Amino acid sequence: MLSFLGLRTLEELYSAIPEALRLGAELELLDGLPAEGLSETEVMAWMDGYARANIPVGRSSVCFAGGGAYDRGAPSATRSLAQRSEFVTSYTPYQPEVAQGVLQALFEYQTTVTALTGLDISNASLYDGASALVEAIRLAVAVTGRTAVLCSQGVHPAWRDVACTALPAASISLEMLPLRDGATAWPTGYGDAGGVPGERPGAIVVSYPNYLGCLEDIAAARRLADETLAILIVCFDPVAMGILRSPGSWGADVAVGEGQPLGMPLSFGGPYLGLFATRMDLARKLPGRLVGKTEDIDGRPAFVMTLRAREQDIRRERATSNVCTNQTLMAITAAIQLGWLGPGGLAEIARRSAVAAHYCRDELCALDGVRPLVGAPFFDEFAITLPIPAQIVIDRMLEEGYLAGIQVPPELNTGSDKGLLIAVTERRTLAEIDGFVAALAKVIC
Amino acid sequence: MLSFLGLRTLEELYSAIPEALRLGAELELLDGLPAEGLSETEVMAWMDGYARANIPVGRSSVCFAGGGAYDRGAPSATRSLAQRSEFVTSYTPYQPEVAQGVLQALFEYQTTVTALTGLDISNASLYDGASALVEAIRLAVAVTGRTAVLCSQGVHPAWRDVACTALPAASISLEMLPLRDGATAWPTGYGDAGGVPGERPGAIVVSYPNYLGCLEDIAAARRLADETLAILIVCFDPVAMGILRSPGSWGADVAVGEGQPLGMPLSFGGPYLGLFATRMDLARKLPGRLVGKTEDIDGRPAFVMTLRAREQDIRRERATSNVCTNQTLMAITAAIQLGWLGPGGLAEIARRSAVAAHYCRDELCALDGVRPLVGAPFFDEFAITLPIPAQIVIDRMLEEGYLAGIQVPPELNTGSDKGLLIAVTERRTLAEIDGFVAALAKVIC
Amino acid sequence: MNRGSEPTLLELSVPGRQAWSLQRNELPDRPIESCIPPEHLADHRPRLPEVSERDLVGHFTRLSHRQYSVDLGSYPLGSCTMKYNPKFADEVAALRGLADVHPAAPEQAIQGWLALVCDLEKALCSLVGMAGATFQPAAGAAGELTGLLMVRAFHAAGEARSRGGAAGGGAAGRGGGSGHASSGRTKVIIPDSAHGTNPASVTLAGYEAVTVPSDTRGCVDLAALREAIAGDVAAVMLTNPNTLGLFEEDIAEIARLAHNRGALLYYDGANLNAILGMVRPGDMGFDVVHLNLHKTFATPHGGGGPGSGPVLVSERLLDFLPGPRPALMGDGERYGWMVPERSIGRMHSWHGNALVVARALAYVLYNGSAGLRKVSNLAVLNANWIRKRLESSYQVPFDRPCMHEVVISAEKLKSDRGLSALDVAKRLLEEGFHAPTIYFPLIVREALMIEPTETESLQTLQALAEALERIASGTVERDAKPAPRTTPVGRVDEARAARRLEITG
Amino acid sequence: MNRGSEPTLLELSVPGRQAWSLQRNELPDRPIESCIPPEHLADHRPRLPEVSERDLVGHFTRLSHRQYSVDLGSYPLGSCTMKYNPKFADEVAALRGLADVHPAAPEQAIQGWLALVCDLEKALCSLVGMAGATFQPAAGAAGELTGLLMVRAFHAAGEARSRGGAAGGGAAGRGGGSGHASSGRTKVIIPDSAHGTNPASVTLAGYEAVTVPSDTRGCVDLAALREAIAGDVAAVMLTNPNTLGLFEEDIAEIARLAHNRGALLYYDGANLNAILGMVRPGDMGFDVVHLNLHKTFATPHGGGGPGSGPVLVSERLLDFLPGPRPALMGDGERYGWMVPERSIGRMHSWHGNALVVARALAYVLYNGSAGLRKVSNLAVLNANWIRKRLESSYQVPFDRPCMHEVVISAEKLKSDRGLSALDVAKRLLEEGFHAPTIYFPLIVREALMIEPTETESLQTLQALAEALERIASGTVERDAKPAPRTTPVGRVDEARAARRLEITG
Ligand SMILES: Cc1ncc(COP(=O)(O)O)c(C=O)c1O
Ligand SMILES: Cc1ncc(COP(=O)(O)O)c(C=O)c1O
Repeated sequence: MLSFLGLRTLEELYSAIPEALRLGAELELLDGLPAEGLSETEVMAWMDGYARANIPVGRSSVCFAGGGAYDRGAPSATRSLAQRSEFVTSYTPYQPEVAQGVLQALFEYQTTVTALTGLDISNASLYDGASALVEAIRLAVAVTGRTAVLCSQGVHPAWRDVACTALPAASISLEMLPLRDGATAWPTGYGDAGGVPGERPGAIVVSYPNYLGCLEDIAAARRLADETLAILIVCFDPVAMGILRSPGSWGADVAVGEGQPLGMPLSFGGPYLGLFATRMDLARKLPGRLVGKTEDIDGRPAFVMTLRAREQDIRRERATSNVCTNQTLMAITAAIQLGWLGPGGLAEIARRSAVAAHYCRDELCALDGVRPLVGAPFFDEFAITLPIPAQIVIDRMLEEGYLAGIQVPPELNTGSDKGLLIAVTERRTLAEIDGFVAALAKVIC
Repeated sequence: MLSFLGLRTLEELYSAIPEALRLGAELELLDGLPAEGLSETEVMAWMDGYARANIPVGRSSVCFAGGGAYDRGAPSATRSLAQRSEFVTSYTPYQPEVAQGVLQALFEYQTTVTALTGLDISNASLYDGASALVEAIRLAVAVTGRTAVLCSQGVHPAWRDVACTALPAASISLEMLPLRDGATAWPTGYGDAGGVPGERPGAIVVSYPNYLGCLEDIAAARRLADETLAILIVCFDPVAMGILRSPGSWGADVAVGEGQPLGMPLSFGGPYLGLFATRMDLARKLPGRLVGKTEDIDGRPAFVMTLRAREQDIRRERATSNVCTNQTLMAITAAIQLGWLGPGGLAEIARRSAVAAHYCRDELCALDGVRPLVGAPFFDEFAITLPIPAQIVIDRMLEEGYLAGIQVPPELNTGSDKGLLIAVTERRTLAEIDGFVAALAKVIC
Repeated sequence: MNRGSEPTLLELSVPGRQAWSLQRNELPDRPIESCIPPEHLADHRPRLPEVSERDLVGHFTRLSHRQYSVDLGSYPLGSCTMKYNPKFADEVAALRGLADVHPAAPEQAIQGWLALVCDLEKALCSLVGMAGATFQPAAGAAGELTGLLMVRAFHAAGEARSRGGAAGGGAAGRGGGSGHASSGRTKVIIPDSAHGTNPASVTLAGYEAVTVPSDTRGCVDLAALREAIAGDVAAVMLTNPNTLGLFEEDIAEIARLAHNRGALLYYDGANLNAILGMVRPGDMGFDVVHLNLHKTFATPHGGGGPGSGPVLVSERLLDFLPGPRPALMGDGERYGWMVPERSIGRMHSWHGNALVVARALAYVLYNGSAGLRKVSNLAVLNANWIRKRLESSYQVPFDRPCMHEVVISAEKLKSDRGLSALDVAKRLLEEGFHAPTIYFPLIVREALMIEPTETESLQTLQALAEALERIASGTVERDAKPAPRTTPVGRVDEARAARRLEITG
Repeated sequence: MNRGSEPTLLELSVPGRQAWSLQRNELPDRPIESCIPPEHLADHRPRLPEVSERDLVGHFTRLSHRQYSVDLGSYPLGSCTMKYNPKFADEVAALRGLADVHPAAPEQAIQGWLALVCDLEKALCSLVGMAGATFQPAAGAAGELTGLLMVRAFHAAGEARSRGGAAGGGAAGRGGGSGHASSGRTKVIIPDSAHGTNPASVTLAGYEAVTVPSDTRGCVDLAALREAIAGDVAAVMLTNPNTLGLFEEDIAEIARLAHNRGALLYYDGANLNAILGMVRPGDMGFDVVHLNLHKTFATPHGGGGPGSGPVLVSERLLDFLPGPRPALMGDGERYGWMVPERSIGRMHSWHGNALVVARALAYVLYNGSAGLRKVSNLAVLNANWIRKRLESSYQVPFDRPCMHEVVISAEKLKSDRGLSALDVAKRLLEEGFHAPTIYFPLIVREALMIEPTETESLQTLQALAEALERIASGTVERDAKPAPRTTPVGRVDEARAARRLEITG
């Protein structure tokens, strides 16, 4: 091939690179890694070394941690279908004629997300819950022209953190509304004495359930949005939608969520799946990819990315979102998983999780020194107050074989470090919960 | 659906079954198994219980056992391709127009087997090494019309056992030729004073390498076959073919082998892969499926099962083999694995195995009380004599983290139980071999 | 599916290209000639493909797109039970604690495997009404031979006993070449509808196959059977439901006839999918049963294997089972190997297709006894639906409810419109379905044998029926290109393949 | 691939059908209303499909047969680096010790993960010449925004410092809304060939995007850049090689210009596949680099993600990295989390697309530094081979060796024969290849951007070139049905999709 190019060495291909910049010596990438690399066997052994230095959930630590990442099941059917190499090794479906597989799967994904949210239109995925929230706020600002955001403190702390990192540069400001006994204290009359001061918000953000697992009064949030003509953004848990009212039914304008519980392993936090749905009249402001159904030249049904004019590659600096690569494979996974569950399965895992969580909280709160952190009704996650710092309990419980939960951020617990957030999914059995309660009783005394 | 059939209950579908025979009560299949079965999660947990009651090779026991089943590597590429559901969930390719995938893969498999064996024609797989041997003997008997078989005792004991189970019913008799210092003692002049008496054999069977790992004098076997006009059957190890002379080059008429080392896990003995190749002039006597290349109606290359008239579904009671379902998926696996290895990779794993085995034997035989069982040259497996019974050593070595090998059958060791058969594959590292030798030194004293 | 064509891997091969890589093993290098005498070393390397991993993956992925499969659609191939197999079985077979176990590992390393096999033995014995099993046979045909060799050993031992000779032990078990001569039983009766492996296995077991015809009901002709059965018959070999998908209603009478004459009754379990939990071969009077785990117990068929053909036997044949077999040891706590006293010997290099056995157990656990019954009920329901639906467009030779499969005939279509069973099959491929089994059983002209299985939905059955009806209303035009025309390749020239044998390349 | 069409899963849905099964959990049952106040309970279930597992598997398997992919063939989509990815990376991502780890587990449970991330950070820093990295961004675009926010925080802190104000701490880090006002730097310069995410990210970071044109060599017009660069420029954002596949030879001068004016140099690493081990962005003068692990570091693209867009920075930006980030603790034995002093904050719900990060590390280990250099060398070689080969049938706008990709033009084909870039692309689909990127970069008319990648063989390149040549020698006939005609669907009506928005169903 070199001779075809009239060259003698591969080096000559790089003649455009100034001599001075070119690397002379071999780079040292990692201790113990030879320059010529490792064989597959050695790579697997090396990577297995990391894997064995972790304590995964399962036999070695029964998972009671949630906080936005849940130990839910996925059947082998979901895994094996989502692993098909046609899905795994294709690019964004720019050529619809050879990408009907991915496109139709995304179309079906969009359909399930609208069903879960009770809204009209879903995009083809965003990175994660946090990025979905950020995009929702951008949309609200673009629609309302107002840059102030009222955000419930019950929204996932990390999502709020991401919003506070990403948005101020675009002159968007966030104001946090505190929780009272687990639910947002909504100002009743906007601009009134009892309400929040100043600028009218472009967006109101609330989580359902919220970070403490509690069920917020979304109707109140809707009323406030109506009063202020703000966009109401509801952060939702897709599994809860098996039994809870949908954001759409509560009047949300935008619903965002974390899709991980729909068939993705915990994965140390990623790849996850940002869920995003909104009203049809906001379609042209939708961030991210959108797949539409159309026809091919012979009139057969066909799918294609549509409303592309919104996107960064066309609108460039005038785009309201920069998303390009999203989480397509996770969206396909979710579509498969929801197909496996169906309405009945989703309702059943939601129901079981709720029942198990309530059982668990009752048992825990029967222990000396343990009590509920807040009184609001909850779905399948709840916070308790411990007699000793939560982190100590978490550490000790790990030795007992349990991932006990997550410390409630002191900002949500009047500065205390003794709050523990516990999630109970449909996978937890009576024996596991009873074992957990017994172990916790042991470590707190 | 029932009403379409004019029925009211599913039971009515079974009206043809005499009442008296019908089952009344629910069957008890297994303790603890509810009649309505288990969920996928529970099934996996139940099956995992068995898995955890085993000690697999790998970290928990470094494998030095062989005896026809080898701890060789397979890359993830082989695994992932062989798991594609189109291969996994299709039937025998009766409809070639929709089975070109399996058919072409089998055609390529046949091609690799002929390359390894140096013979002209391979079938599309048999069950395992033993069944391949049985079919080879049947072929020899059918070709020669003679039912006596001379079989080297160096042939795998289990294969010989299968032959002795399956063949006498068809009036085929086997005579075993003993080993002398690891190699078959071939009678020199047939019917002479020094030779075997009586009936001329229809087949002569020898293994290369043989069960003790030794390299037999195939030329001598060929000479005896020529003298007696017998069919020479050589049992071969496919990996050894990376560097050793092929059965075909030694003049074998039929070559049979165990294909497990070509990408199949140890699998507690199955599914494995029976390799079978022979001369072109014996094609019409070939047992099992055969794929041929042809054309479709438009002249495009196409593959199809051919010479079907040999098979049981057409020839019925006159068929010389009853094989129907074979080990197609394993044959495809082998074709993929050999594609991954290529000639260079196969030669390299053969070379490495041989070098490692010779190093290992030298180190072991430097230990007090350990010596080679036989003196013949060997490939990558060898037998040693221990100062104590092999089974004791095997048991103790397991506790040290090694699968030490297999006890040499006393019939091959003048009745002694102190012979240990050890295989060293390309996967074994210097550290593992040195560890193995040190552990063995410990357990024998 | 992928049209066009795909070169072979050898055609893609380029000298020097390589996919493989091996770990460093740190062993001191040493010339191979110092290990192996030069006369044993090959002077050239085998002609294998040289490709990159990328080319390898591309090649086999493209090949997979030229292959129909159950996961792609309905596969109503009669007698083959091409049902959908739950995916978790793949994960079971991949468990390292099962897959990475050496078959010759000492007993303490394989307690899980031994327990697994014993558990499946127990469950299957309960399901078919037998007393014990061997899992060595790697497929149905191997099971048949194994079962027949046990029949043989049984008769030989009986003969030896009745002659007061030294019964038991290896000699009788092995059923040596002269076994049937001494027992005087030289024949095995099979119906004319039998699967080809049955007569072939009978011959391999050293017996003469005697065929009895079917009667107008599609069942064994009792009169003919009565005539055929005599003191020289070692066994009667049946499948029930038979290969016409019909239940042999006279099975009790057949059993009586056989047993009265000292013959054993052999059950080819390929059709067990029809009767799980409804009726048991043991209760019908069978003495030996082989099962095709790859049919009824949901191992995907792998393009033609691996299978597993365990043989289950009644009490009186227990002693003849192949060995070694796993068993709970005397202490009741530990599993080990044992060899039955009069074992016929080994039928596999190791212990059979163990991973298939594991899959089958997982399937049993998933379904439970009630679930398995439901499997059969739905399989039978689906077949009857198809039968009823196609009554008007095809001929249904036997006018009675079928079991899990139905044989229809294109005989009239052929005479009326020139459409043979083959034409129907090839056109069905165009419609996106796999074809039924055709020209089998041999006793029905232009036979199309349809086994929808329980995993296909009514919608799929409807689509299948519509396709078959559409085809039935067509004709074969003389000059038109024959079907199929939309498949990866068109009608394949099978004659040319046999004429110009090209079997490598 | 599969022609015909496939109903949606909802269309296959039948009320009451079910695939799911759940383990028994033995919990005492309890009405849901006793847990959750009724006003929160939905009065109907979401409209999800109701299908059997068999139907589910059939559906998605058939869909997969309607999808082209790298594993099926060449995918020369420019700017996307659609290389073949070694399969073991899938097994890495499936390791339970990696996949089943909760992101909020305490440090003692995640030592492996923390070490893994730190190790990849080290390797990548060495490879691009940077001092530290964040792995939070989930894709390239997220990396861009992250990098620009750091640029912003850096300038704000510098400004604060230079004004003697209280630098450091969250305030500066967060680069609040008024950040650039205070720093006086309001602009980011990008070339007109930039990828669309670049200007979009610039706007989202609160900057004004200033575009500089390319010169006749296809590189940044230095004169124009000189003019544009002033004290109000926060950064110059480039990719090198640029999106024309050409190396910006004046990069040192560009860096000097930027740095002299106090601006930072941002590197869009989407094209890193060209220069691994040959030249480092850090050595070219870049201050911030984002990488697309899903391009260069061989994560299969998943139909459009997940990706991973780590941002690597030089020493002086280290303090602004998002937090928390993994680090080896003081004792040198244990890993933990730390938040950089002036961190901009979080950019992901957790720690980024961790499993993609693991894949990337496995890829680095597999190749080593020499192997990675070879990757680039072959990528560049392949692109140049294609460039040279197609010189005569297409136009190559810039007559100089390219790097890992080449932009050709169908402009002449269009005027001579009526073949647009789109026509060429669609015809290539018929030939069994994926199409190149078309109409990008925007500055080349009828652009076809071909990135063959290092994993395609000469044979594949030849076949691709032949197909392109065949196409170039054709013409568009007015009335003929437009290409592609052999794909699962024909030319798709994109306008209709936008006109009659149907986005669920
Ligand atoms: C009725 C019947 N008997 C026996 C067999 C043989 O089984 P196998 O193919 O597993 O050898 C089959 C399957 O092909 C069959 O359908
Ligand atoms: C040059 C260039 N920059 C940035 C991006 C954006 O990366 P991502 O799609 O991961 O967000 C891409 C990829 O699409 C690209 O090609």
